[in-house]
Amino acid sequence: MPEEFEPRIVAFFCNWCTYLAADLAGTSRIKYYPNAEVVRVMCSGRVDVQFVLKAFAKGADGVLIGGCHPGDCHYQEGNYKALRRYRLLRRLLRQMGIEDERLRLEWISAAEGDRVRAVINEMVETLRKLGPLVKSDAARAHLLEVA
Amino acid sequence: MYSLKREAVRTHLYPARLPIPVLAEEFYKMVRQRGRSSEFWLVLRMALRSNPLMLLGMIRTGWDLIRTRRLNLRRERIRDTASLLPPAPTEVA
Amino acid sequence: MSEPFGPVRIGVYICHCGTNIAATVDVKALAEYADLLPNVVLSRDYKYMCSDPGQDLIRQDIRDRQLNRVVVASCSPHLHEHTFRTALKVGGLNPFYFHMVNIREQASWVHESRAQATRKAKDLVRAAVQRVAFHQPLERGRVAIQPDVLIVGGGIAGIHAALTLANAGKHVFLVEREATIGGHMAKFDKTFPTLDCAACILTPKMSAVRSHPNITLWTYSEVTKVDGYVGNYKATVLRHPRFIDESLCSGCLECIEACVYKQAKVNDDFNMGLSKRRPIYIPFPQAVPQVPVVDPETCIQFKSGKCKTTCIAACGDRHAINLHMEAKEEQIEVGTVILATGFQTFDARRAPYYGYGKYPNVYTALEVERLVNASGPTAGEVVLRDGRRPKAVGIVHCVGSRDENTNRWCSRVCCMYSLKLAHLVKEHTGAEIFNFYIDMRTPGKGFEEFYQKLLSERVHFIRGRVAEVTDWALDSSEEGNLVIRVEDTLAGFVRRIPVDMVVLATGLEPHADAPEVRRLFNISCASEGFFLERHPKLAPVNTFTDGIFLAGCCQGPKDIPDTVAQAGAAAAEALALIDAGYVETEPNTAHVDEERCCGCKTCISMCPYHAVAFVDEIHKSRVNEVLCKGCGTCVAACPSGAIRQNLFEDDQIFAEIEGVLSNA
Amino acid sequence: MSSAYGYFPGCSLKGTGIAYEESLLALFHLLDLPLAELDDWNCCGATSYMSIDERSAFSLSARNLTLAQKAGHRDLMAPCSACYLALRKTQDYLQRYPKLAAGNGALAAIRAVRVRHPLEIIYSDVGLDRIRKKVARQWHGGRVACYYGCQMVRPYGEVDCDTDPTRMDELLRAAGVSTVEYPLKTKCCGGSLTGTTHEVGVRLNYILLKEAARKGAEAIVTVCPLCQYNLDAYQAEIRRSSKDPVDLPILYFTQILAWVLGAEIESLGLTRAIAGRKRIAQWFKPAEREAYV
Repeated sequence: MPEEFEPRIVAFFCNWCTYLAADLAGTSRIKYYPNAEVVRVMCSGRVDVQFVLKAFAKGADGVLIGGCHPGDCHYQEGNYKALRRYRLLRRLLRQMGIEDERLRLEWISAAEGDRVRAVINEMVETLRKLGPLVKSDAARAHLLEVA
Repeated sequence: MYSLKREAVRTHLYPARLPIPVLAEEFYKMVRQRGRSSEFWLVLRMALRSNPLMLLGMIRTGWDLIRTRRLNLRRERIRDTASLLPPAPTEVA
Repeated sequence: MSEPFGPVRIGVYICHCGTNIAATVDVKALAEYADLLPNVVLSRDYKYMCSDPGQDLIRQDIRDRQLNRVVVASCSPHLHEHTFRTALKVGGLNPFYFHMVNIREQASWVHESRAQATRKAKDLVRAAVQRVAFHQPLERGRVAIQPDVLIVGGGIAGIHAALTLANAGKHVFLVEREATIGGHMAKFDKTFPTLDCAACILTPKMSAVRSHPNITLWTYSEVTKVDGYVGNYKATVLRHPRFIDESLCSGCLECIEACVYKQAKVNDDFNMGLSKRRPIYIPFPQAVPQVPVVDPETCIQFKSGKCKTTCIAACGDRHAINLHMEAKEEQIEVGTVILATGFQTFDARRAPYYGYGKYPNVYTALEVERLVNASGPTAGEVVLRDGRRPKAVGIVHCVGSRDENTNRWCSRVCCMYSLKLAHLVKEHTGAEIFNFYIDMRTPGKGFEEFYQKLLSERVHFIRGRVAEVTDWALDSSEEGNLVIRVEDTLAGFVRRIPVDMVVLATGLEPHADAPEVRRLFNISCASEGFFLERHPKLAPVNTFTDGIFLAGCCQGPKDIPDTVAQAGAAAAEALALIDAGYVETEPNTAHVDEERCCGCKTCISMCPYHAVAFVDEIHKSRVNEVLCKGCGTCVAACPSGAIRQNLFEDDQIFAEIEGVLSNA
Repeated sequence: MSSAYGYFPGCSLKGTGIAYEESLLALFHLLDLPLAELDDWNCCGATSYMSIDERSAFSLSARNLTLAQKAGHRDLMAPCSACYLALRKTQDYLQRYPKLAAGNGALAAIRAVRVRHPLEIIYSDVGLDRIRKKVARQWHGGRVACYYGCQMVRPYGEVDCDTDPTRMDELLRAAGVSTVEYPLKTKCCGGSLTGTTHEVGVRLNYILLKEAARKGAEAIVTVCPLCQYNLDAYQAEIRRSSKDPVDLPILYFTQILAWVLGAEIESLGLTRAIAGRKRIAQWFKPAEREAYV
């Protein structure tokens, strides 16, 4: 059996909730798949559509956006803005033939270290089934010009 | 809990004449073969195999049950006994 | 501090963090790898980068090797970003030419395979190296600190913090939800392990609060709205009507005597419902302020309007009673906030197998605190609800603590207060006392000694979690008693112990409305619901929101000494901010590149702080950097890429994204 | 999708527990709740099977769940506490360890079918109010102790609170029957111990009966054929060994409810009781002039 495909995930975590949750996972020594690389932003609202497209264009098989739970945003409503943008993005990606599962938005509070593990592991396994994004070269090419 | 009991039954790790494992085994056989258990026959087989004297103590209860028409002497079974066998073993923790 | 000329010269530093990182990440390989990356002029690994020699490395290399960018791969930026930025500054480099890589919390501690953890660390370092090349020099802004302090919660924590700050000459607004300050401590009779009377040590501090010129005390009040940021918080306090004017009332309490209710009929919350009060009442004799409250739920005048209002008559020409008083809102501006909102005790009804609420003689510990209290409902007489004196008392530990089905944490105080109650009840009644415990936890000055003392007092200790409290009697000896069924894990069998009184040592848990309070002050909760401190060891009273501090049990269960210590610490942290006079702010604000702004106004609606305004003259948006909190939402929304965010510039993040992926 | 509740009688309801089946059918008929007995259902495996071969024990219940799904039932009702637990447990384990289900394709069924107990069905799907409205006979009997046993409430606590169940009490009170506070309501009846290690089993039942009497109950109401059998069958023996003159009717909650809602006395299998027959005769005779409420 060939070696299992290891997806690459770019994770945009907000500074106040999800990034802290990831730190908590660390201090609690919770183990999870090493496939997600975290890019810290102050707020999930900072995650630009282009960030996501760029990530896919540059070889990510999945993108994870982590923000505070609704009502808990450190900046009051940045996470709602993120949610709106996420919905648009999904449509856009579908048109490019990129499966929904490849983009994920999760609310993870500073207390939910274990949820970081759950979400990342889950996503990695889904993506393993889905296989690499590159398989659709068309999409990649298209992405490159958009991003 | 059950794993302990199973182990005890498997390795006969229990006092002689203890009816509990016998009941379990008889029950297992009966259900495995016929798909249903029939209380009367089950108790009978258990008693005979472990300690027939038990039956004496059971006479009164038995009579009560007959009296109240609660003792079903039919040996129940299901039609599709073939479907009882467990699926092809898969490695299970 | 001027932008160094010439090409980008990056120094990369890999921290071992002892073995915390080195054990899982191959730091040598990582350093060698980093050395080969573009623009990297040197790459080192060192045992503890955050230590002085570690920081010196950076300072020297900046000088000797003309570094103009620095990357440190170590722990979370939340822990040491500031440390290293300062190091750059001291080394003569703009502190924002720095980027930190988190290879501890987010690599070495969360992955098992050395190979994988190292690979991930390489990706992250590569990303940082590419990112930092785009960094710009930035200056920190300064915000003046408003010297006044808001303290929420008037328990022992809030009281102590308030007095500390007030004595340091700062003005304190102390806001308490109940009609009096004092909190839970005011309900206690004695305190462990010294057995000195709680009232004797608390009430003087309470009256000190009342009389202190620097303290504005608002009881019966709640904070309903908080805006602003460190140094400049604007809070709205809702003052519920107590229907008695504090400025006019002399605290003679004659109105209470005069109430038309000759018999008190209302459950007295302060006495845990073990006694009754009138609709006009004062929680307890030493309450601060010494001003009664009218409870509109039960006052006849409010219900029917047909009361003789003898209370008003009794008050006479003071006219302190005003039954038409209305809720009032106060607006205050403070620089810092201390949250001391305390805890609630576990509701014993959530453990039905212990029979609370079903069997009258099952009590909670707090109820028994009132029973043994000399100023309590029975004046210190420990009697059952039917008036009998208990002959055998069972104290069940860990009710709502260390329990998968209710609360998993240890409430820290129950073992000790159970010992205290055991001692007091035995002293008052001479009854046989049985303690049922999982483990005895007596870590504290004089605690273990107190435990030994109890053992010598012939109090019984049975190690085992109680299965149930029942009135099921197996034989005549148990008739009419409560039976405690428990596995005695030391004797190794199940016991049935008949008693006539059961005390449930209920645990401590976060207030039911802790989540709302948390949102109000924009801080986080830990998984069990207590407020989250910035760092469990190094910043135990700080929160992730600057200028907001924690004291007492709202941060986690603790006893009185720890609470007071923490309250002092919180006060000190606040003082440090106030006396510095200003805070430096992160320069991660947004700004508009007016060349590119097309005036579409998309950004305006994005900003919850109204920091982005539209300038009609030039038909372009402009960011007010004082109001901007630096979330970057407007930046992400701007269709023409005209808004940019310091420290999170698009090209910086793009570089980071490419960086993590470029070996794909 | 069939709107009827899938009905899994289990072996006991065809034998010693037949009165349970009779009264259950009567009650569901009165409440217009359609029942469809599962065709060719097999034994749930109970606890004994579990203790020989766990995996095939699961496959037994899995078969029943699959039958239920094939018949298009959303709910599968198991009146016997042991059956209920065996089915529910299988469902739970197969969901948690899908490997177990591999091969017999039961997973789909596991997800599609809800395993339920009649007590909870009547409490949730019918509700106290409709019971109150439907009351047709005044209860002339005495106060009863509601006995829930262990397997129905533990560990899942879905039929009722796992430590302090009250739904049977609520239902009976709604039907005008007064119940006593019974601290042993979730203690074990001994299960098969009365047949295997007789003395142990009987002692458990002695304690249950004695405490019920002490609490002023004149009958015990059960939700499980084995509980009913154990409490019912050995009272004479207990009278002999202990000096206590226990003689309590042991009823099924379905018998009382169906009676109060106006069922024909013949349909309740009351003559199948062993203990307390006199009292049963007094309680369950249609009063001269039926008091309609």
